[in-house]
Amino acid sequence: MSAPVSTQRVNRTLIAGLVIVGGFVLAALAAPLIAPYDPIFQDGAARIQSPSLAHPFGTDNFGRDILSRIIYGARVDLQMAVIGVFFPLVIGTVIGAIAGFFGGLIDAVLMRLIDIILAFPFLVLMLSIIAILGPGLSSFYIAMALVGWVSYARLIRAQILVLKNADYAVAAVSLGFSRPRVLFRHLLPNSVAGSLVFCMSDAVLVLLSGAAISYLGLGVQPPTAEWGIMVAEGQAFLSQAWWITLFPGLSIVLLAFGFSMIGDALGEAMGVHE
Amino acid sequence: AGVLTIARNEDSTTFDPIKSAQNVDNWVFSNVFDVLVRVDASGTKLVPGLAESWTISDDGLTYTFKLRDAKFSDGTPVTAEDAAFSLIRIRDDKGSLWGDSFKVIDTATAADPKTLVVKLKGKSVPFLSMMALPNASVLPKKLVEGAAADTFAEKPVGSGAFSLVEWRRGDRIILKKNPNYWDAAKVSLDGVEWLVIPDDNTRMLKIQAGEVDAAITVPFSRVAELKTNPDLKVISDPSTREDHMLINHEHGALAKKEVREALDMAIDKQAIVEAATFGLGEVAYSYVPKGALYHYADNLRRPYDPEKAKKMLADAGASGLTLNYIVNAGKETDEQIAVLVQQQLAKAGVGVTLQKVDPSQSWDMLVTGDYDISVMYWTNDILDVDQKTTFVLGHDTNMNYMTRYKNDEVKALVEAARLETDPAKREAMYVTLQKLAKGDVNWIDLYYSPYINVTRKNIDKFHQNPLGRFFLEETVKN
Amino acid sequence: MSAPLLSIRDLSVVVRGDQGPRTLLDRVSLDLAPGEILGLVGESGSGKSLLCRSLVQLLPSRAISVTQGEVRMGGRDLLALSEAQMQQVRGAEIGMIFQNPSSHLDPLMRVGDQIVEGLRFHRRLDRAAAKAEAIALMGQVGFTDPPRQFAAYPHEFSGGMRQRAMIAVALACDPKILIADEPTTALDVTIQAQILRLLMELRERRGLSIILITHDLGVVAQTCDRIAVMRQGRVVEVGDKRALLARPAHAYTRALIASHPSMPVTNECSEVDDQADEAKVASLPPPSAVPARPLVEIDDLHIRYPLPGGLFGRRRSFSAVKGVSLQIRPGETVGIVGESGSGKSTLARAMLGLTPIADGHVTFDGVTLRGQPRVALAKIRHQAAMVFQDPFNSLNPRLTISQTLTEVLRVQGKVPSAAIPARVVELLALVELDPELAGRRPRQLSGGQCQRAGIARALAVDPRLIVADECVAALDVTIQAQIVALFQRLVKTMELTLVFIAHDLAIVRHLCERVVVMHHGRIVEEGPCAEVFERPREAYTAALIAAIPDIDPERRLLAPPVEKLAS
Amino acid sequence: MHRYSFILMRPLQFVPVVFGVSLITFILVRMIPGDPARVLLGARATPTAIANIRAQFGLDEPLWLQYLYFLRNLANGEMGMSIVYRIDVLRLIGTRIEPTFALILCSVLLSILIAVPLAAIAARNQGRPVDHAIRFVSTFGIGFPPFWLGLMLIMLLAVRFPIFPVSGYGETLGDKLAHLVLPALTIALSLSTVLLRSLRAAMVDWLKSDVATAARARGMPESIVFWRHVLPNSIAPTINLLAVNIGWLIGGTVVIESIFALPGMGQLLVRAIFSRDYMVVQGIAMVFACATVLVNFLADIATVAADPRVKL
Ligand SMILES: Nc1ncnc2c1ncn2[C@@H]1O[C@H](COP(=O)(O)OP(=O)(O)OP(=O)(O)O)[C@@H](O)[C@H]1O
Ligand SMILES: Nc1ncnc2c1ncn2[C@@H]1O[C@H](COP(=O)(O)OP(=O)(O)OP(=O)(O)O)[C@@H](O)[C@H]1O
Ligand SMILES: [Mg+2]
Ligand SMILES: [Mg+2]
Ligand code: NI
Repeated sequence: MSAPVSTQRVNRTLIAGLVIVGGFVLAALAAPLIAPYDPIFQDGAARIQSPSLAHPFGTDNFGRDILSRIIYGARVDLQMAVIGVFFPLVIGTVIGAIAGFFGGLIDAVLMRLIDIILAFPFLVLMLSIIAILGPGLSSFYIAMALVGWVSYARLIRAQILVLKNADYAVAAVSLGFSRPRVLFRHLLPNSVAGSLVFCMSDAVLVLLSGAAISYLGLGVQPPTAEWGIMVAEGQAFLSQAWWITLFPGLSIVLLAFGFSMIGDALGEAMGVHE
Repeated sequence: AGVLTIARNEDSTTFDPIKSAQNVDNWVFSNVFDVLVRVDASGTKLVPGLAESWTISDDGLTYTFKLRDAKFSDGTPVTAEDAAFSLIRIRDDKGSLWGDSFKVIDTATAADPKTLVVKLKGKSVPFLSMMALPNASVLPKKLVEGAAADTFAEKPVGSGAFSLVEWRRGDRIILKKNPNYWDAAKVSLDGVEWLVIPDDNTRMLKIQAGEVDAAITVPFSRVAELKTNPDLKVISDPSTREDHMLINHEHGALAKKEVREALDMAIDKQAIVEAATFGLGEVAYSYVPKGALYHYADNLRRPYDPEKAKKMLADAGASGLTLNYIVNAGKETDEQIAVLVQQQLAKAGVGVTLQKVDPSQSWDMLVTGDYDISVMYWTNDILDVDQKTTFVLGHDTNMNYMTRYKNDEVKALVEAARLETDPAKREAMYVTLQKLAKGDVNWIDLYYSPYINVTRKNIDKFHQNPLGRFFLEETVKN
Repeated sequence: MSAPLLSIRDLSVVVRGDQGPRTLLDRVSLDLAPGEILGLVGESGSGKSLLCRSLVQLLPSRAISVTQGEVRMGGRDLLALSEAQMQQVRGAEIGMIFQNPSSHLDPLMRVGDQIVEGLRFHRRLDRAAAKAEAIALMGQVGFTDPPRQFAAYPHEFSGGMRQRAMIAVALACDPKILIADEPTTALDVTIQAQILRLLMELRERRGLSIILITHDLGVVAQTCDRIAVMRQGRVVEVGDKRALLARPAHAYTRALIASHPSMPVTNECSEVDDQADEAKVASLPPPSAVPARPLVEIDDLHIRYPLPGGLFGRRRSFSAVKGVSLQIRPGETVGIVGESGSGKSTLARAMLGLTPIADGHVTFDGVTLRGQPRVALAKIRHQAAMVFQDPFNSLNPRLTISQTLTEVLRVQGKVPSAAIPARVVELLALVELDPELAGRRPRQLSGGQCQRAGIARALAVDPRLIVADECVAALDVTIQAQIVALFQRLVKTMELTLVFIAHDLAIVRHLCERVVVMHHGRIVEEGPCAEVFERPREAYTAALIAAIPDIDPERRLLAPPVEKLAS
Repeated sequence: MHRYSFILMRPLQFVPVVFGVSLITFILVRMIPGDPARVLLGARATPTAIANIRAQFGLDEPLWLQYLYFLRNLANGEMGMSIVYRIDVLRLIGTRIEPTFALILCSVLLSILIAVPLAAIAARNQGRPVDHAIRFVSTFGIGFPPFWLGLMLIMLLAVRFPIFPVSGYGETLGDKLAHLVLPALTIALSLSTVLLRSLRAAMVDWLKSDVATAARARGMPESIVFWRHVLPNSIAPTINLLAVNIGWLIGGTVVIESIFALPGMGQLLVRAIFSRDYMVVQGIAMVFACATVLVNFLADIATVAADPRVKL
């Protein structure tokens, strides 16, 4: 109402973000239809070929088609971003809501736990969990969930602490609503906006953590096509075959860009800043 | 003249030779310490080190070493007392990782300041080769004895060509020429710096930028590119490294020799050499590496024939076989080979599930037999083939290198070869062993690969022998 | 009238938006004489603030621009000045004070420094001189200990003090004109009286011209010389205060005057058809005559809030309510008044079991909260409801009005679920909300509409007791009047017991039978409305009453400062 | 004065955090399959040699006893012996601590140097092309995998144009700084985008705020409005964000350390995890935990100092 210009911009940002992320989602869904080659097929005769008509993004050191690997990689990376954010979001929201709403001892204990996890070196946890469970996506998700919920819990808790004194929350209590009802139906829906916005940048963090893990050699199982591991493995050919790292790298950047745009637009629309 | 800077991918862990079993440490031990007997540059001969000469008693139980006039870097002379102390220490010290290997020593005594007498508990032909291990270096007794050992590990004093100036952990080891070295006249370099640069790319960029004189463990994928650089020299030295595929003989169909043979035929080693070593390696056909003593060049080479393999598997009742393949995480070539082998075995109708695990864990899985196949490598650290043979074929406590391979004829032969003093007879025995192992497919030999290092153009004589020792006392920086 | 100091001619302001340009100010013309106080009144959104902001070219958004007109001051057209020239005018010639001092003072800067800032920039004083000047100024605007308060931060002050600080900042550069944009709306009546008095004093002492924006006609009547009435971007009427109040020409002005709560009850604007209800009420026996058991009984109630800080676990606490006893009989309408922070809301919450009780008893319909908390709470939740001060924030922003009502009806379970939609419609009708609005969310409604929804929600409980906590404070006078009328009607038709909390005594006087005056957590006076207002026994009550700006300019706002008397 | 009283209280809260971290680390690293003795001995391991090593490092004791020993050592200010390096863990960490913290410090300073001016430019030109450009670039900057970015920087600024050294750490202060520029820049490029976005948003809000309007209304020029009123108010909320991000950086620098061959703790930590050097992992986890707690503590103090309203 007050700022027509910015509404338009919000819409444009949102659309751009949705187009990018939606494009990747489509590519992932339709991978078998649109990918020109089998992503794990190794063509011994076509190793390390620069981009050409036959291989628009070139081939890697096994002669695998990079375009096809990127398209199939979208499946894994989108899944990583979604699952890597979903569980922390859900766990963090519930814990944060409970801590903020009930306060007292529960809150104190949960806050100390949060302090501990925040102080705990992320890498020790990540590498230990991966070492315990073996490299692979599920270990990655578990590690992300164990650490990631903390940010959401803090966000939600802070929100709930403010909102539980809001008039409509007091009103809900005074109208005889049960505590779970007040918490989950009235307070939570009004406090998740910040978390939803944070989700988007968190998704980027998840992708980058995945890439870092790949760099340390504990990424997904070969020969799965995943962008992070493609960049990490392609490093060896950085100076002679730039295309092996460049295209998967750009895919991460572009997807991250899409997520941030959606996050920006959501943030602006809901009036929250990170 | 000048200081040679060498970039490598890992830091040393200690300067106490008995407390390490890693190449990163051994390669620096050889610069700082000296051993009684050395292996020559070709990796095939034992030559005098601190011991000018030695004699072996007829029963093969008493070794008498005559020490040369040498000094430690602090100027004190190297005595037979020091040598005896060092041998007893590596055998008995609580922190020693080599106690088992030196158990064969009964006594080591100084007959006079320059004469060391070692008595063995039993005959052992490989014993002399063991004296060349950098871990068995001669240390100054009075600086190492008792509680001083901890200090010594950080401020070592040796009789090698160089001595330690400073160890900046994680960053570099700074060595300077040891003026007290017995052959100091021959040493051209003023000093050596071993830099730690873990990332392969950075290490290569570092030498390309001219910030170091040499870089070791060059990834095979980089060789072609580095060769085009006129400022650099790419050096390929033969090594005793052999990569092989372990097979768990106790797992189902893998117990059958025909199945293992079929697997051997289903794997295209040449393709692996091309993809993983970029053609720099060579297809392997014996567990004794090329260039090592007693290597048998005419050993059986099964042809690559996936169709035949498929048929053999069917005949053995093992079609539709699925194998659990343990891959060492973080090792680029290992992962490449895994991916390739998976595709090759698929052609022979064998399914492969890759299971990537952290290398420290894969040891446990191999030991407990929780695997079907896995790729490992071995590099000899002594000249004699007995060590590897025992570990791989001799029914050692490690289940023949975790393969659970059992063949009593082979086992007896390994025992006999260890004690055989006649070189010709001994060689024949090892040839037989190589044939038998190949016949049984104890494992699948994959490839031999060289050490690849790179230096700036102005560096000469930067070489490793097949056991890995760098001859920096000969290196010249122009 | 002497030659005007400031003269606005045909000023038009337009905002460009999605649906094309919209005129916000339409050919406004006004004059301001030296030493004059001009009152600018009008409903919310009529363009009062915008007009003042355009004088100094501080328009709130880039989409808004002046399209025509001129603003003459000392021979220049202010609208034609460059940004650099304008900076010399702002502060130095035209000073501004704003409605909400808390958000206009820089929270990170010492109050004194904010005064010094203008002195140094406009008058080029050195630090020491500026500081001395600032301290003198702070004394002038009524700070008690300027040298110490110079170094204080805004949050360390009360609202009234902050407003004084704002005034000091504006006066720092000795402007000729002071624009005061609703300087007292957020404040207590008593504080409001002080600030208004301060403004008048300043005018006397400095010969300032002041433009005073407000939507309270009472404030204008007490302070201004002339009045301009704005509506929908136009000045609909300008004139001398007395003349305009006595003989309003424009219908809107008449409506404004009529809805002012300080108007005598007989002049009331409530609907004509209320007459019948009123007759009915009148025929009922007075409540005191029925020996009914009190619906709510409060006995020596204490409520304490923990304070943050406190080293090593020694918890300190603050007593918000200290020993209050009160009885409310069924069917009664009780007003609770008192300055801000006197504990009114706290008491209300305690009545409904929304706040832990430190000491004493609250009994609802015979059940004590501390004795049988479960029973009592269940009873309260079913028979009592609350209406909140802030119409927007007391409704869940995500739910539509009908969802909100439906949920209450469902949870309360008094109406069979099949009948719920019908009941929703009924409730909306009861509070006179257009059924079309049922599908909207709070943000899509006006304040008055939201407040009606809030009342409907309270009624959905079908309560015997409604506690309304400052439920009209945030609303326009005209809407205030409507809501009060609505309450009157509901009380009469539904046999409700009403506890009405306000710090605006005029409204309470209008609505309630009995009034309770609170101060610093205690009840200082209690009695029938007419009695208390006519013959207050306590000085505090008297001060409160005296501080109400009456719309009759002859009834001067002369009461001494309340704090000094009462504290 | 009173507002700072939390400084006395807060250290008490460190205790459960440090204790919790030590317990979790202890359990976690011991749950990792793999035996440090075997890792140490490598391919030539024999059962007797393994048993010998395990006894030497007390690994054959029951777990709870090992933890008690660990706590007892901790109480004496010791952290045990490294299995791989065979020296006291605290001494080992001491040799590696400086580069890591120097790197973090430089990265944070550099991020601030990049973020503040850019945010100021963007916010003061809100909606104009400069603003869009800065926002676009910063949104893009978030997605780069740091190891890739680092290598690109080396190739560009150390090999192609040899301005900075490729890798390593120096000896003199100037030398160290020169070596830290590229790694710090790599981190700063992503960290600064986070700060930039938050700062810009806050600045845009404060530029529109009543505080800014009031300052303008008293004739303050735009520059004073910005630097004296908008900037300080916008920085306060960013302090927390910065602290959280420093928390992530602590212990997250390993990839950068590895790329740039900085002899820091991150690399030591990863090697220790891979070689199951329990004591070293525990020691570093403790150091990192203390550092994180300290950073948060400092951030609290900074917040209180920056905003007179805040009470903790
Ligand atoms: N930034 C803006 N963008 C667009 N329209 C605006 C903006 N600010 C105010 N308006 C519009 O200008 C008109 C006049 O607003 P103004 O603030 O002057 O009202 P007011 O009379 O001061 O009201 P109040 O009593 O509520 O303060 C309103 O209709 C409002 O919607
Ligand atoms: N949650 C709380 N924690 C601490 N102190 C509080 C809390 N709520 C209210 N107070 C304090 O208790 C006192 C009484 O507050 P209360 O809200 O009851 O006043 P009020 O009379 O309703 O004022 P107003 O007219 O401003 O609404 C005030 O001094 C207030 O600062
Ligand atoms: Mg206004
Ligand atoms: Mg209140
Ligand atoms: Ni008082």
